Amino acid sequence: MSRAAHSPARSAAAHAVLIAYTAIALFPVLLIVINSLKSRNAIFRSPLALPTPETFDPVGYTTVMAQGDFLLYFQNSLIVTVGSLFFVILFGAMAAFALSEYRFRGNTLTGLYLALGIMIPIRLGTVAILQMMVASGLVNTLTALILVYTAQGLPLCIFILSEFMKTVSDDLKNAGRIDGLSEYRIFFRLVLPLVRPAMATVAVFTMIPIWNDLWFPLILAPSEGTKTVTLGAQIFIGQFVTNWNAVLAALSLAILPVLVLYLIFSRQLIRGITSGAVK
Amino acid sequence: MGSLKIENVKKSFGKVDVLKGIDLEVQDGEFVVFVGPSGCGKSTLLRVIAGLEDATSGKVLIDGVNVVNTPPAKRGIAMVFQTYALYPHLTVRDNMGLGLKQAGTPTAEIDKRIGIASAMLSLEPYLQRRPAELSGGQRQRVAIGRAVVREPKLFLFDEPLSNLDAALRVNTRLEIAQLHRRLKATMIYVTHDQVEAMTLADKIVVLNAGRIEQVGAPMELYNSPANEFVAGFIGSPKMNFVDGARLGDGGAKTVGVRPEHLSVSASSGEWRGTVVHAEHLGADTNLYLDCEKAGLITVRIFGVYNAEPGATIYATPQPGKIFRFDAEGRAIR
Amino acid sequence: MGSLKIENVKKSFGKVDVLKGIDLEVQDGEFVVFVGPSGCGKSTLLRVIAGLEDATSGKVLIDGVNVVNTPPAKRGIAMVFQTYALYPHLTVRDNMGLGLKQAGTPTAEIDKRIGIASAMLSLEPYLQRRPAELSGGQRQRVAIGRAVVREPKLFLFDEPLSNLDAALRVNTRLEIAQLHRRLKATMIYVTHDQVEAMTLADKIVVLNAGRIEQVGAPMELYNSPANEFVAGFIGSPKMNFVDGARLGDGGAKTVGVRPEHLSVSASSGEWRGTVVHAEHLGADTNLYLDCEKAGLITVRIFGVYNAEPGATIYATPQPGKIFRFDAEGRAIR
Amino acid sequence: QDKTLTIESWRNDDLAIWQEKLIPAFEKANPGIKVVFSPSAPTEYNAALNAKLDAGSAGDLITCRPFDASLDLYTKGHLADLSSLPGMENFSDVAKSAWQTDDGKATFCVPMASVIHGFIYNADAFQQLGITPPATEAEFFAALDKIKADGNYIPMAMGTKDLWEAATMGYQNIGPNYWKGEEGRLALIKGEQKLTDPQWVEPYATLAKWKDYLGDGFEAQTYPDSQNLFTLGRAAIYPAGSWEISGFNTQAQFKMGAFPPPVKTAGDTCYISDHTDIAVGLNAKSPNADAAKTFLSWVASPEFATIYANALPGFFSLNNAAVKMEDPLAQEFVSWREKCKPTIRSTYQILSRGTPNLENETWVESANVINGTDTPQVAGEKLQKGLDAWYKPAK
Amino acid sequence: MSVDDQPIKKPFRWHILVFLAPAFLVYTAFMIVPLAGTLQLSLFRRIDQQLVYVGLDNFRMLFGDPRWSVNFWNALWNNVWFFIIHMLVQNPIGVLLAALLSSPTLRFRAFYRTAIFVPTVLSFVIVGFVWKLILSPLWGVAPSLLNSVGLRSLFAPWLGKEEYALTALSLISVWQFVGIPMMLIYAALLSIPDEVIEAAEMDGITGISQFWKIKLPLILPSIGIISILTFVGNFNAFDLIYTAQGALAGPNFSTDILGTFLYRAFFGFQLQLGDPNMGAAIATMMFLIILAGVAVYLFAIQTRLRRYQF
Ligand SMILES: Nc1ncnc2c1ncn2[C@@H]1O[C@H](COP(=O)(O)OP(=O)(O)OP(=O)(O)O)[C@@H](O)[C@H]1O
Ligand SMILES: Nc1ncnc2c1ncn2[C@@H]1O[C@H](COP(=O)(O)OP(=O)(O)OP(=O)(O)O)[C@@H](O)[C@H]1O
Ligand SMILES: [Mg+2]
Ligand SMILES: [Mg+2]
Repeated sequence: MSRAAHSPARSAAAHAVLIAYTAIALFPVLLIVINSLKSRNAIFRSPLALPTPETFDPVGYTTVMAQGDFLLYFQNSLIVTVGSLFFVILFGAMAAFALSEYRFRGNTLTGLYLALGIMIPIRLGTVAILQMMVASGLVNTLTALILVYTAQGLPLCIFILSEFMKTVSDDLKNAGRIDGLSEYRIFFRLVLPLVRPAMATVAVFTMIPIWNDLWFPLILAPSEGTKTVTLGAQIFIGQFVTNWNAVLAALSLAILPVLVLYLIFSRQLIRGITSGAVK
Repeated sequence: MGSLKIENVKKSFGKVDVLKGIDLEVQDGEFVVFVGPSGCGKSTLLRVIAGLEDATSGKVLIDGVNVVNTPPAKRGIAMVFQTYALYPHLTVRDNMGLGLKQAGTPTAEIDKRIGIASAMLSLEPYLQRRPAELSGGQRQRVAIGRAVVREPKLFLFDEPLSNLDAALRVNTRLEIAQLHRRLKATMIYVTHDQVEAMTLADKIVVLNAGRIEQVGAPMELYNSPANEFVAGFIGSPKMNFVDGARLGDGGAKTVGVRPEHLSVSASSGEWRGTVVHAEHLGADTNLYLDCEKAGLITVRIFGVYNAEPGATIYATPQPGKIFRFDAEGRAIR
Repeated sequence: MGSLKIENVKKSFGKVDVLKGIDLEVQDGEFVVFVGPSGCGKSTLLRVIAGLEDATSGKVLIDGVNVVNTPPAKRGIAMVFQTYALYPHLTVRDNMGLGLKQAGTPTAEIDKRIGIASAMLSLEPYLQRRPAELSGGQRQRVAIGRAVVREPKLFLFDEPLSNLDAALRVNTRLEIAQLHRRLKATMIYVTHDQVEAMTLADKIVVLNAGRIEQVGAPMELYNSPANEFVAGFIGSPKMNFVDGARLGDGGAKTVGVRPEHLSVSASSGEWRGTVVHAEHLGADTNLYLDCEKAGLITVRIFGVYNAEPGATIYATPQPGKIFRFDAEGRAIR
Repeated sequence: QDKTLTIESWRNDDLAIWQEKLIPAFEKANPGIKVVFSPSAPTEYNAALNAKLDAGSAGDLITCRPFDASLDLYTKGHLADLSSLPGMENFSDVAKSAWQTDDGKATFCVPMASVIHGFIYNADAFQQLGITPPATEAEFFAALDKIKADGNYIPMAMGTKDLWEAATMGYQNIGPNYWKGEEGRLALIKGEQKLTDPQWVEPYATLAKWKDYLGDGFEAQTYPDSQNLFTLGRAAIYPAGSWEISGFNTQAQFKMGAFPPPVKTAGDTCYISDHTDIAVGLNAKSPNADAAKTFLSWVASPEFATIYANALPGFFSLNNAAVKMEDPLAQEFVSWREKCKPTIRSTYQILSRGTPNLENETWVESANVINGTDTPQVAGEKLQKGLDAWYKPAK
Repeated sequence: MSVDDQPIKKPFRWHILVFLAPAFLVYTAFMIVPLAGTLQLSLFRRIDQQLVYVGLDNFRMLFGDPRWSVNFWNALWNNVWFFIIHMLVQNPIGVLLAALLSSPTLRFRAFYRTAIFVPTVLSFVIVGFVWKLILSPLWGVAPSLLNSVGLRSLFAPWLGKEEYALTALSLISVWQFVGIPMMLIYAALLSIPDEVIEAAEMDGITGISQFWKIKLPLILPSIGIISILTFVGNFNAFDLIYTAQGALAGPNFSTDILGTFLYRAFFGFQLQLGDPNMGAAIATMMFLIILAGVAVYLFAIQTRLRRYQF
C-alpha cells in the first residue's frame, strides 16, 4: 500500500507507543547484560551503572567457560530444541490439517483429546516417563528429551495451527484436488507454505519452553555428555550461595541461540502470503 | 472416455435451494456451454460435477460410473475456477506444472506443455512471477493455463475469459476450440458472452434459478427458443416483448421480436415510434424507440445510423421472425 | 469538484515498468473509459489515482490539488476493485453501508441508499448474506453497490460488469449511466467490453503497455483511429490488416478494413476467397475467408448467412471505409 | 574394570571440593573405584531424587536430608540399612538421630555435618561504634539501638521475603534459649508443652521487636539480599547459620566475629541450635553396593571428617574424633558447643510429618510476626492448631 | 433395484489416519499415558506402604478438610486474579502492539518485534532475578527510577506485601509473556488480504475504526485462541511464582496459585513430604477446571466463531 495511506501523525504516535513499550521490555534485559559484566560488589552497589574500568569484571563469563563443557551444553540444547521442533511442527501440522480439513466422526473430540496435554503439568508424569526411558534404555540420551518435548509441544501446535489452517481458502485446496494432488501433497505443497507465519509463531512458542526447561534434562539426561545449557547453568545456583555472576553470564549467553532461532523464524512472518490467490 | 450424465441433481445450502433437479447428458467429446443469469447455479453445478460440492441428492455419472464417492482428484477433470484459485506461493510456471508433476509427467514433457500453454495465453514473460504480481487478466490466463496443460478428458471452464480484452478473448476462444478438437475432450463451459456461447458450443444449456430451461444447438436456441426466458436470454440486445393483446394477436399472451429483426424507415412502417436514445457502437447502432403500439422497444441496425432523440421512426418486424408465447411463457409453434 | 489531472505518472514494480509516463486530463463530470490489452496498466493507473499505490514519479491532481500525500480516505473517491475486495465478515448490507456509517450518514439515509443500490443491482434477496454465500456475479454487484452508495465526486470502476450476464450487464450499464447524470460525478471506468466502452464513454482512453495510445470520443476512435493499434483494438471482430504492397497501395505500409465494412457476394467482388470457418451468432455471422489477395480476413455479415467452409466467396471493401497506416503504424489521413 | 559410583546431592556449592579434594583422596586410597559427584539445584533435589529412585535411574550414593525426607526413602526401600556399616561406630547416637528409624534400630545414612546458628557481626563496625558482642538480650537490643542511632549501618541484615530466613535464622536461632533446647523440644513432641506456651511464644515476641532494626523494605528482601547487604558492609549484624562462613570469608572485606544467641539474663544457661544437616546413604538398588559401602566407610572415617570440615568451614563434622579446624570464625562457632547446650531445630523431628506441615507453617508465621501481620500469640495459636489437627502425641 | 442404487460405502479415508497417527502416538505414549497413570493415583492412598483404593476420599479430604480446602480455595482465587490481570493487561497490550506492528508502512518493525519478544525468551531464573533486583528496596533500581520522575513516595516493597505481591507478579508475568499474544495476533493480522484493507481505506475507514470494524472481526478466532491459551497457561502457571516467591508462595500464601499448591502437595517441600495421591487429586481438580474452560471454548465459542478464508 502507498505511503500516503498513513499520515505522519499516526505513525509518530505508533512509534511513540512502540518505543515506550520497547523500553519497558528491554530495560530489565539490559540490566542483566550490564550486570553480567560487573563484579558482584558492583552489581549490588549500583545495579544501574554501566560497567566502568573499575567495576568491569568478566568473571561470570570466565567462570562459565572454565566450568564444565559449555560448548557441549549449547550443542545439546540446540540438538534437542531443533530436533523436537522439527517433530512438533511436522506431526503437529499434520494432525492440525486432519482436524481442520476433514469432517469425520469424533473430530472435535479428537481435537479435545489432543489438547488435554496442555491442561496438566507434564511434570506430574515424570515417574512414568522416566520408567519408560529406563525400560527402553534411553536415559541420558538426547532422544529421550526429544521424545518428551515432542509430545509436550504437540497440543499447542495442533491447537494454533488448526485454527490458522481453517483460513486457507477451500478453493485453493480444491484447485489442488482438481489438479490431481493427493491429500499429502495438498498438505505439504499448498497448506504448509500458506500457513508459514503461523508455523513460525508455533515454532517460537514451542522452542522457548524447551530451551529453558530444567526439569526433564535434570531427570532424563543429567549426565555430563547430555547436559543442556539451562541445566549446566544450575551448577552455579547453590544451596546458600549463588554465583550470580556466573548464572547471569550463562543465562545471558543462553539467550543468544534462542534469539537467533527467533530471528530465523520471524523471517517467515510475511505479509500477503495468500494475495493473488482468489478473486 | 469423458461422457457425463447428471440425474436429478439437487443442491441446497441450508434453506437456499440452488439446484432444483438437474438432468443432463453430455456426450463424449461434446462442447457444452452453460448460460444463465447471475446466481442461477452454474458454478454450483460445475462444482458438483467436479466433486467439490456434494449434491444434496441425485447422481453424477462420468463414463457411466457413479462418481459420488470418487474424490475430485480421481475424476480426471481439469477446472478453471471463477475465482481463479491460483497457488499464491508458486510462480506461474509452477502453478501450471504442479498437477503434471504430481502425475509423474517427465520434466521435459511438463516444460513442453507449459511452453505451449503459455504461448497460447501470451504468458511467457510472466512465467517466473507469482500471482500477486499479475494483472487480473493475467491471473485468469494462468488459471486457464493450469487447466489446459493437464489435457484431461473433461474440462470445466467457469467464465474463463471474462477478464480478457477483446482480441485476447477471440484468440483464446479459438485456442480452446482447437484444443477441444485436438484432445477430443469433453468441455463444459460457463459464460455470459453470447459470442462465446454461440461460437463454441455444440450444445447450449440454459439455466434459470436452478432449473434447466432448454438444451440445444446454438442456432436452435436462437431460432426456436422453448420459452420466453430462453428467447430473452439468447441474443443481445434482448428480444423485444410486446403484449399480444395490444398487437391484436389473440392467440398469444406475448409476442417477441428480436432487435435485429426490425427494419426501420423514416417514413413508413408498422410501428410508429419516437427515438428515446441511440447507442452508436461503430459496427452497429441500437435505437431505443417508444412506440404507440408496442411500447419501449430496441432496434438494432447494422452500421452507423444517425437518429436524433425525439425523431419519429417506423419499425417493421421482418416477416417470419416473430415469436409467440402463451400465458405460461411457452413458445407457440 | 471531481476534475482530475495526471502528469507524467510513471510506476515501476522493481524492474518492471508498468506505467511509462501517463498524461491525462479528465474534466469534472466526465465519463472516461480506459481500454487496453490485459496487463497494460489500467488497474495500476486506477490504483495510483486512488492513492493505493505510490507513483514512482509524476503528479496526480484532483481539483487542481496535488494529492500525492493525501491518503486514499481523504481523496473522496469510491472504487470498485477488479478483485471485489469485499469485507468477508460483513453481510451484503453492511458491506455497502460501512463507509456511509463511518462518514456519519444518518441511518435512514443509509437504508435509503442501500435500498436504491440493491434494487438497481437486483441484490435485495441477498442483503443478509455474506460474500462467501454469493455467486461470482453477485459478489461483483456488491462491489459495485459498495461504491455506488457513497455517491462521491469521483468513481473508479475496474471492470465492474465482467462477471454479469448480458441482461444484467445492460441494465447495470444503464444504471451507471443514469447515476453519472444524476450525481454529475466524474467516472473512470475500465472495461474490455466494446459495447460498454462505446455506449458509456464521453472519452475513451486507449492504453497500451503503459502508454496512452489515443484519447477521444468513442466514434472518433472508431472512425479515425490514430494508429494501427487503436484501429485494431476498437471494434470487434478486429479490423483486417492487409499488407499495402500486396494490394498495390504504394503509399501505405498496411491497409485496414473492418469486418463490417466488407460486402460479400457469391459471384463477384474485389477479393476472391475461400470460406475457412463461419461463426453464426444469430444476429450476425462472422466469415473467415482466405483470400488470394488479402490473406486471412474476417467478414461480418448482418443476420444469418449460410456459407459452407470451402465455398468461394468474394469480399469487397466498402468505399471510403478503408484505413491506411504508414511504416510506424500511424494512420495516414 | 573400574566401578563408578555416582553421588546424588543438592550441594552444587560443594562441587569443587568434591572434585578437587575429596574424590582424589578417596580414589587414591581405593583404586578401582571411580566417584562422580552429581549435584542438582537444591530446590529441585527432593523431587528429582524421588522420581529417579522410583524409576530406578538414581545414583549409587544418595545425599540424605535430615529426618523424614530420608526416613521416607528408607521405608519405601530406596535406602539401604547401614546400621552395621564399618565406621558407623564413629558417630554418637545424637549424631545419627536424624537418619534413624523412630525406634533407633536402623541407621540408613552416614552423618556428614551439622550447622550451628548464631550471629555474625561486622567487627570493624562494632569497633567503630564501640560495641562489644552482646551476651544478653538487653545488651543485644542496646547494641542494635546504638547502631541504628549512628545511622551508618543497617543494624541487622535479615529479610522476610524468603520466609525461611525468618524461621531458621530468627526463630530457631534464638528459640532454644527460651524453650531450653532439648528439654522443650522433647516435651513438645511428647505433648507436654504446647506452642502456645510462653516459652514458645516469647521468641516470637522478641522477633517482632527485630522489625525496627531491619533494612528498609525488608518484606521484599531475599536471602541473597541479606547476604549481600552484610558482606558489602552495609549491615552490622547478621543472624546466621555457620554455613555462611566460607562464603562470607571470600566476600566480606572487613573483619568478622560471631556471638551465640544472647540469653535473657546474664548467667542463664545458653542453648544453641547445632543442627544435624547432611548425611550420605546407599541406594538400595545400587549395582555397586560393595564399592559404595567402601566409600561410605571412608566417609565415616576421621580422614574424611578433617578434609570436609576444613574445606567447608561452617559444616561441622559429626564424627566423634576431634577435628582440628583452621578457620577462626568456625572455631568460634564450634567453641559454643563447650559452653552451651546444643539442640536441633524444634520442628524437624516427627512434628513435620503431617498436614499442615509444622515447618512450613513456622516459616510463614515467623515472617508474619516480623512483618507485623500476626501477633506472637496468634502465631503460636495458629501453629498449635495446625499441629493439633493431626499430631496425637502418645500419652 | 439396480446395482447402482446400492448405497455405496464411502471409501475409508486413510489419509486422515496417516495425518493423525504420528502426533497421536507420540502424544499418547509420552503424555497421556504417564499423566493418566498419575491422575488415577488420586483414587488411591498409601497406607502402610500399600496403595489402597479409596474412591473419592482424597477429594473429600481436599474439599472437606480445612487443612486442604482453605489452601485450595486461596490458590484458586489467586489464580483467578492472576488470570484476570493477564486478560485485562497482557492480551490488550499484545493486541495493541501487534496492531501497531502490522501497519505495512511501519519502519523498524523487525527491531520492535524482536525487542518486545526478548523477555519471552528469557528463562524464569533470569526473570525472577532481575525483577527481584529491580523491585528490591535495597539496591534502588525502582526507587531511583521512581525518584527521577518524582514518584518515590509510591514505592513499596511490593513483592513482600501481601496486598501487592500477587498483582506485582502477575504484571511481571505479563511483561514476560506479552510477546505471545503479540506474535500470534501479528501472524493473524498478516493473513488479512491487503485488498480488504485497501477497500477499507477507500471507504474512509482508517486507523482505529479500521481495526475495530475490519481487522478485529477477521482475527476473532485468534483472539479466542490467545484467551484460551492464557487461561490454560495461567491455571497451569508455576515457574515464575516458584522462582520469585519460592514454593511457599509468600508472603503468607498470598501468591499461592494452583501450580505452587500442587507442587508442594505432589513433590513435597522442605520437610513436607510429597503426597502423590493428594497431589494427583489437586491435579485432577486443576485438570477439570481447565478442561471445563477449554470445553466451553471448543464447543460453545469456537464453533460459533466465524472464520474467513483468504
Ligand atoms: N507487484 C507487481 N510486480 C511486478 N509486476 C506487476 C505487479 N503488479 C502488477 N504488475 C504488472 O503490471 C502490469 C499492469 O498490471 P495491471 O493490473 O495494471 O494491468 P491491467 O491493465 O489492469 O490488466 P487486466 O486487464 O488484465 O486487469 C501487468 O503486466 C502486471 O503483470
Ligand atoms: N454457501 C452458500 N450459501 C447460500 N447460498 C449460496 C451459497 N453459495 C452460493 N449460493 C447461492 O447459490 C446461487 C447459485 O450460485 P452460483 O455460484 O452457482 O451462481 P452462478 O450461476 O455461478 O452465478 P454467477 O454467474 O454470478 O457466477 C446463488 O444465488 C448464490 O447466492
Ligand atoms: Mg458462477
Ligand atoms: Mg486490471
